Amino acid sequence: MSVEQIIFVLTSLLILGSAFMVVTTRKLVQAALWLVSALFGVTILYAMLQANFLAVVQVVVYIGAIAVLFIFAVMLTRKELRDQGSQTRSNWWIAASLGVLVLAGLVSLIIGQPAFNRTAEVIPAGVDTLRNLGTALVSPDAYVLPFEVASVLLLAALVGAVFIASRKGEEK
Amino acid sequence: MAFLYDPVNFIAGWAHGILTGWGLVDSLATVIIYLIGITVLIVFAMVLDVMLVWVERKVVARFQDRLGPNRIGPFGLIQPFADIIKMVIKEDITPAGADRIVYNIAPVLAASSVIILWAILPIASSIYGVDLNVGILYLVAAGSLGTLAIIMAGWSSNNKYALLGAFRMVANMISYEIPMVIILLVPTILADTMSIKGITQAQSGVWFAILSPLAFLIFLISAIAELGRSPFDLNEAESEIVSGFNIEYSGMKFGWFYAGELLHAFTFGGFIAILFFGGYGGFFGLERIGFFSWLNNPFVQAVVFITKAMFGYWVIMWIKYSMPRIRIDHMLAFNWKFLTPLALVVLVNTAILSKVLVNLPIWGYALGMFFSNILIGLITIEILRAYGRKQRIAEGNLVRQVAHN
Amino acid sequence: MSIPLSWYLILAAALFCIGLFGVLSRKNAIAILLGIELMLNGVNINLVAFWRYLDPVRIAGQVFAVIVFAVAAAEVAVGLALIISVYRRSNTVVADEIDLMKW
Amino acid sequence: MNSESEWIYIGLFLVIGIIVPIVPLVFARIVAPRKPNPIKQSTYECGIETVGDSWVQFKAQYYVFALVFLAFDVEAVFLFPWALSLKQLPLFVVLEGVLFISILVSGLIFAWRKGMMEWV
Repeated sequence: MSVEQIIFVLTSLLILGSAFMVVTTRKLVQAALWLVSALFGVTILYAMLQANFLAVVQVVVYIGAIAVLFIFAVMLTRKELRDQGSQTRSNWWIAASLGVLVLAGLVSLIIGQPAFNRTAEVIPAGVDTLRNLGTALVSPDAYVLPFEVASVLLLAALVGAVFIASRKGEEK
Repeated sequence: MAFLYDPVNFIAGWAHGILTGWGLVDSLATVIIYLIGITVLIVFAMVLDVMLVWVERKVVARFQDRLGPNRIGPFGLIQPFADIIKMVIKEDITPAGADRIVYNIAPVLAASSVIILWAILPIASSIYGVDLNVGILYLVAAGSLGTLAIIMAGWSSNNKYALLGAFRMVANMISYEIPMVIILLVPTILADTMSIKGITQAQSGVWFAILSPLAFLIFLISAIAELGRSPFDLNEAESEIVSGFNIEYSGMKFGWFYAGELLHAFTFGGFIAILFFGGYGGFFGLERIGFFSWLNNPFVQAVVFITKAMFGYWVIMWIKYSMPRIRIDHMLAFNWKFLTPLALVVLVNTAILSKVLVNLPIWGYALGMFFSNILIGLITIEILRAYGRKQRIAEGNLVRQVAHN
Repeated sequence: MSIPLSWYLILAAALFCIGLFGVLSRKNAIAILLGIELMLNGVNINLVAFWRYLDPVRIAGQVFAVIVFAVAAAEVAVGLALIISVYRRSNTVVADEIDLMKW
Repeated sequence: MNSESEWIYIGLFLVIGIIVPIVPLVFARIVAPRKPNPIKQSTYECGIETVGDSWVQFKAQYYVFALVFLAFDVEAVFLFPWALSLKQLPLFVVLEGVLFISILVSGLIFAWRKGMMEWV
């Protein structure tokens, strides 16, 4: 195995191990911290895939904002914090077998496709993916519509969530 | 004399030659050189950090009309080392009921989140770790890790004050991250790059602090808030929640929170210098004149950079020791109702003007940028004055009513 | 780049399935949202891997991934706000006990 | 340096940046005395006996601010590619960005008007 493959395997173990802890840990704050560790592993993958922008954005948005929001939410619903009882449903084995089935299906699909065995070619010199991303997001013949719609989506989420979360919304 | 003009690459090339001469593979030799370079850089940062303890204590003493440490060594210079020895040999107490793993990770993460900033800090044109093309966002990302460290410390200590302090701190840090990220877009637009070194080079003609003084002020304020220093030190608030998130930490673990904060403050002084004052360069084009070409020497640049960073650090200290603590509702209102809208206005102004003025000569461009900022500042002050007057009139009416009854 | 594309795809599939298991098996509504985050990350790994391996010059995969970030943020914001609101009304975050829509 | 070796450098920096803070902690563990007792390890509350556990109920207002933060954080991240493309593309690209910002600012104004940006 080359060094790159070893790094990949270690990162995968980090991601999958943390992800497993996320779905099984009893204490929710710890589950959120395990999520952070899994997300950090995904950051390493983005760096390996040379998606520089996404790698840092993963840390800024997921670890810096979404994980913090999760921890806040856990703290605000404090009664469950000390829940020592089982955190999983009684029929968790159905979920587990479904997960394994889906995984088996996907893996057999991926392995069956010889096209997926390819390795990546080097990004041609002179291609600035960062600048390409910027241009693609705003030029009208590319993705300007998703760009603007994303802001509308965030607005809707902001308004809706602020309304729900505030006490005033509750009194009605 | 290649060493005098490009010391890092000179030494790296020399070491690479030796290592490959021993029969090492090329890539392995590179990695070893990286490791050595990184270790040297971090050790330099740590030694600087130790000295910052002394600087901080001396400066605060002067602000409070005291002498500061002056017993151990000349001018008390050995004092920080004595502090370190004391912290290391102190008993390290883990409170009962603490989440041990998270409790131990938190101080390490707090220190690392600062140390990794040095990877992108260009000390001179040829002395820097790495010139990442997303450098500015890397700065924000490291700040996110710092936020996480504080949550972890506050949560795992199993202490009411600690959790309260952590919550306040996080509310503070995440709030002020918004104007900071928005204002970081201004240097990005002006330099047309997100790499830290590119931003430094873009200021060889004119500093961004001149092109956009408002952006500099907003960045300074949000940087202080991000550091959690007074007037935004709600996380510690010794008089209310007795040191906040690090209340249960003792010995070297506390030491890392303390040292991390000092190094963070200095590093932010450095980033203020880089983003708005030309970093290691920024001599207004002077270095291109033959007589002043010695300004391009990396050693001169390093001295210039450290001086600018120290000045930024001193301004942060100056504010810290002159201001009382701000109340949490004022802190949040100041951010969301004043700083964030102002940052957005400055951003839109910069974006439009950089497009409109681009064909003007450099002095026209600079003057246009500068006066547009002054104009925005004046309008802001005028709006604040009108608001304050309204507020005072309302209060006066209230007082009159009460007196009448 | 000596890693075959299929490695990334299998990792993404595994992450997706762990997330799916979390969503289906957890009682706590916040934990269910944690599972959804894992699933979204699995999807994102796929998108970025396909971008890098199939078409690194055109940027569609990365744009998609960025949009997924926005969607994930919106989803978390609204989802957690709903959970907190429900918790305030009925003092529970157990998904099975949240039956406001039931008669 | 190409992108790959940049990230290798950052990765190595991260590893050493984590090791360096751990070294004094390990050293302290060896040198420092350790005589724990229940009083010493009890939760510090200015000398008063601790009542209840540390999970005090927090204001829901913290969550509202975290929410607004999340929306603006994602927005700012979207704006970075936009800022990089300004120089090459025509003026209306700036206006796209301004539209993007103003849509989100209307959300801020909504929250402000509804009185949800007040701490009390």
